[in-house]
Amino acid sequence: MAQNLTADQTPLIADLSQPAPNAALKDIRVGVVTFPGTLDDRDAMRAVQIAGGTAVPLWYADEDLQNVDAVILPGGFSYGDYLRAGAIARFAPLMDKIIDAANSDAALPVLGICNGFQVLTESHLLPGSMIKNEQLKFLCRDQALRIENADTAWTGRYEQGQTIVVPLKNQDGQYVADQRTLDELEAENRVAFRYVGGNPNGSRNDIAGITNARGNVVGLMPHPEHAVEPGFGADFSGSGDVDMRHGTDGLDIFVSALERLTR
Amino acid sequence: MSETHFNLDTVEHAAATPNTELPWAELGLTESEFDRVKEILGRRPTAAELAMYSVMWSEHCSYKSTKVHLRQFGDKVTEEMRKDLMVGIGENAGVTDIGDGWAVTFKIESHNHPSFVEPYQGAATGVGGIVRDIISMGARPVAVMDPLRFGAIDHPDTQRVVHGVVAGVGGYGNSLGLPNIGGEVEFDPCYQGNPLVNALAVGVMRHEDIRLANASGTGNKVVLFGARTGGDGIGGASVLASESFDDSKPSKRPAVQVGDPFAEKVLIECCLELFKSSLVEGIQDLGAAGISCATSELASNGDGGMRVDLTKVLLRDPTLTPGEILMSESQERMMAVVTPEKVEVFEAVMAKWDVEYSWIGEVTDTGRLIIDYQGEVIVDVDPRTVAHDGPVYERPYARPDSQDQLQANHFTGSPEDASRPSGAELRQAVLELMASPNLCSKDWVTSQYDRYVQGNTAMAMPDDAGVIRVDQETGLGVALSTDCNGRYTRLDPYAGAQLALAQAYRNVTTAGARPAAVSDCLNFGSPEDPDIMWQFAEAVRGLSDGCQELGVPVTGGNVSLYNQTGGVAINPTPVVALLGVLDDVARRTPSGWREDGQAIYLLGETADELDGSEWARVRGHLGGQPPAVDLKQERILGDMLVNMSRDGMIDAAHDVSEGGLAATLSEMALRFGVGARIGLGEVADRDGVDTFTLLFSESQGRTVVAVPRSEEVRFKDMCTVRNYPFARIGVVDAESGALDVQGEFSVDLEALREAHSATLPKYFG
Amino acid sequence: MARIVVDVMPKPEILDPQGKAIANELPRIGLDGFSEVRQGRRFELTVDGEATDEVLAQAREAAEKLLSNPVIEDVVNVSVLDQEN
Amino acid sequence: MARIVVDVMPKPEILDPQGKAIANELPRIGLDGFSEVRQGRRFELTVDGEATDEVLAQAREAAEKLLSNPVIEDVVNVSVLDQEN
Ligand SMILES: Nc1ncnc2c1ncn2[C@@H]1O[C@H](COP(=O)(O)OP(=O)(O)O)[C@@H](O)[C@H]1O
Ligand SMILES: [Mg+2]
Repeated sequence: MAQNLTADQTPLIADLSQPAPNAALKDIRVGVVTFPGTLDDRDAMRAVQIAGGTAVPLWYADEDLQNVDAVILPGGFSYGDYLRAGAIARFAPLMDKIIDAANSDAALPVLGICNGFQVLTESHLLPGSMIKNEQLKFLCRDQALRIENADTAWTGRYEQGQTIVVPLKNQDGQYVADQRTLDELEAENRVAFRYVGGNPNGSRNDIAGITNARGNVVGLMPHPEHAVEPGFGADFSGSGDVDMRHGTDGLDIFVSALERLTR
Repeated sequence: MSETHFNLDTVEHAAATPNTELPWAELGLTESEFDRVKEILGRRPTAAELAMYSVMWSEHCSYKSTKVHLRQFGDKVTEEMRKDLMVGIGENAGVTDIGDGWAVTFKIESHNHPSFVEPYQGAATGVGGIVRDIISMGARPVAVMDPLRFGAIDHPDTQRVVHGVVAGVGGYGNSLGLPNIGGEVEFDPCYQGNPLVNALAVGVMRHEDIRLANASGTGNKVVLFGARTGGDGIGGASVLASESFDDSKPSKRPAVQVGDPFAEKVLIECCLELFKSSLVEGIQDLGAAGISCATSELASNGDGGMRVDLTKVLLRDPTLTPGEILMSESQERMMAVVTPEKVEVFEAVMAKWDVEYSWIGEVTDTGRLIIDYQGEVIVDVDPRTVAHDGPVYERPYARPDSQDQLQANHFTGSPEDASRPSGAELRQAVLELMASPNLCSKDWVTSQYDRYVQGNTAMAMPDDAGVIRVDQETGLGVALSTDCNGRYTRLDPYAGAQLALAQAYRNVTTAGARPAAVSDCLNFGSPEDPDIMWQFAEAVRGLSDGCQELGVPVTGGNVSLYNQTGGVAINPTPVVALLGVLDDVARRTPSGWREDGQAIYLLGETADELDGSEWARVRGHLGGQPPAVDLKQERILGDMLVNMSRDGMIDAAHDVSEGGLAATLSEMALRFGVGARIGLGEVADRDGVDTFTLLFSESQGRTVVAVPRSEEVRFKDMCTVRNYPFARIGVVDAESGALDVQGEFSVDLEALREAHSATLPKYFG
Repeated sequence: MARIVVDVMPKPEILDPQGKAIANELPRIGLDGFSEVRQGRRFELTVDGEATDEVLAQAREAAEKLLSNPVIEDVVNVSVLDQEN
Repeated sequence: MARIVVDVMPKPEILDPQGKAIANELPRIGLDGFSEVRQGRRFELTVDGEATDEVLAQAREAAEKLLSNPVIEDVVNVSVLDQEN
């Protein structure tokens, strides 16, 4: 039996006909991991394609990273988030490979979005953890973020201090860490994204996303993959433009990694 | 478990012991129904057979009180309506052809009672159940919606229900990765003990992927997969205790079903993989009546019979009796028919997704459904008699005398209508209305739902319809709206049902979509009450006539009866879900204006129609006649809106419904936070009404649109050609930050938004 | 100061998806000694004074009324955890 | 058959939004005796045989590796709940 989810398994993803912004990016292979209960995997693959790269579906139970150049752990509710978000997914065989590759000299770029971020903290690739939102409810809204570190593998295309708007949607999104860790993150400029215009969930220091020291592993609670396509993105954008679902501020996250890898 | 645990009531034993007392009454059968079972079988039923007949012949599964009326949905289908209908009423969900080889299936269902008992789980499993219906058609589910109705907003119990239901809908739908693209929230004391939790799911597939629930092909294997079977939904101490042989007390059976959305998400992906590799011949979800329903329907729809060994069913609770196994409503289960040569591949898919399964039987050519347990035959029936030939009742119905009195009690001139605001007072009136529980922003609810997942949501709340892209290459997609105004239906069930249909039709066309199909969820009180039965009969007649008039078929739905507490029924609430098609979802029309200087037009005319209105509700009045509905006009309006959207003549459109023009203008301004200057004098003169009436009357057939300057000529031409009333009532004013009704009042958007959005957080935190 | 502990578990006959997910995972990380797992909640309530009978009665009431959902859960324990003088 | 209980609580220095919400709600239903509430998790692990030392060691490992996240939680108890012979 096929071990991988294939992109054509879903009737909803057709080939994207738009020409890629940069043809060289097409050769970059970005793996997107599916755990049982992952939800935004197809969306993350679509984002990679729209950014111009090649998306490679990866199945959690495999042990082969298929020579991908970068990995995305997408959002969702792996294993229902029943124990703690990301707690069970981190034991997947593929996670060992990803952890090794991320820590290797090659420094595989890894992006964890939402549940993927939670998997990264449970795996100790990133410090801290996520607890229930302050208001104890699932929250879905367009969220403004400030790019605090434009030097990571996933943020190179942004300007330092730039504001972007991407959808936020989660239940356990409150970032917590002990004071020493927080101080360290701040001192080392490892807070990559910060909530602006109101902290949606009580996260310490308004933290929306962080990076590891080398800048290859990034975790982000909001969903850049849902702000990549005009007509299906956020209602707002960081530049202040308003047009229904035309916000595509998240696209540069994916282009950043692809461009970094072509260098 | 020892083999002697149960006093197995076998078919042989039943034949030999005709006089055994059976708990048919406790199981909800009437004496004549029980006699009919005996007549069909030619003997008394076994305990297991009794369990099957009793659940399958229940109102919920057999539609015994409503069948005679629901027939009209089929009878009134014209050639035009049949054109795109691929699967109609009777299957798990109807299927509509939307072109390019794509098909869409959608259905709406109720989970009212369980959601009152345990709001979170009731709502969650409601979503889970309707999604399984969609999967069982062979489709990938792509969105959900949730029309909800609660008791009075300030009643002490409402908070419990609202919190639980909203968290449950979100908890389950969000975890499945299904965007929530719309619904309704209404508060009314009539729903205090009977909240309505309706759930809709929509799925898409290629034409060739349609699957049906039938068991064909002698020798094919029957498999049950997904969650294990527990005592869920059997309730209390089981009345099937008589099955139990030992003298230990029957174990507790949980009446409450607990949902496992993770299991269902895995089940969805697993089923889609089965479909993709064509591994199943027939498939059926397990919902109400569990295995009883799945086996009898599969067998009844197939060409032969079925033999099942109940001992093979994987159990969560090993103490279940065979009758209980047949009745259990454990969630997240599916049953499928697989050819022998595909068994191995089927098992590999199960292994990949870690889904438990057991082969429980096979398709036979006997025409009988035979169920074994521990080597003995405990069920031997003609499956049709269980699944399809249940009792049918022609319940008496009659228009209650009190209806005349109700209809004579008009708002205009009533004590509640003592003082009508005018001029500057209208500002406060608008703020009050927009802050009222039923017109306030539903953001507190909808922000708990994921509307982004899957990346195909082109429009969702707070716009008029949810819009989902189906084909990424062409932009082909669907729009959906669910609507009902139970107050209108209370005043006149025939007209009320048509008003619900008209509103859904208007919402979908306002979004720019061509109407294609209807699903409905008919929530009513007790069918044994002739007054209620009359409401039901009238509503079905109204809806079926209306669908014929508008040329859209009803493809499926659900009936929920006995929604009453202490003998008082809810307002009749026939929720209508309308599906429309957009050739390119990029053309959908948002409900708010954005561009400075665009002209604002009102389509349609306004009469003094305040009976049943939101204004009357805020004033505490319900009586009179609902607004007049003219479906011919609605059809013209809808057709114009679809064409205008396609040809780029309008940039924004929002229909006029509850709350009247006041609500429409307020919502359009708030959508993107852009103000407008409005002048109502001319229209008021044209229609012969005062400003108050123009703002708050709920006359039908109206929509407000924003027209780019360059399109005004074409726009007016189209209205003129179709002879549809239109009037220019204002202009978008981006600078002002206010809704300025000139010569009357002005309200800045800040204050309007504050009033509109504060209500739900105030009550619910 | 004293602390009272309240333990709440899903009723035995009620499906516990959480427990099920954990039970499935344990053998995968090499811990195969368990046949079933149920997940419930533990509350620790702090009182400023002593854990008197009255306080315990309050805790019991809290357990029934707020901390558990009697439709699907049982309060399996209300007791004094520790006491400081 | 035996059951082992594992109790996990949020670390004292970590904010506990659920506990806080409960602490706020208690006085509203007339229960004002408590100054703080913390919400944690209780797991009941069933073993088919006896609760041997080895089984307890497995439970302790499960508690540390899977049932708790050391960054935010403490395992406050692993013990035998009951034993049937
Ligand atoms: N329970 C709900 N779930 C999802 N969306 C909802 C719900 N209730 C209301 N909405 C959305 O909020 C918006 C306003 O609702 P409503 O006033 O009922 O719309 P309309 O009058 O156009 O039918 C719509 O987009 C509707 O779909
Ligand atoms: Mg509308």
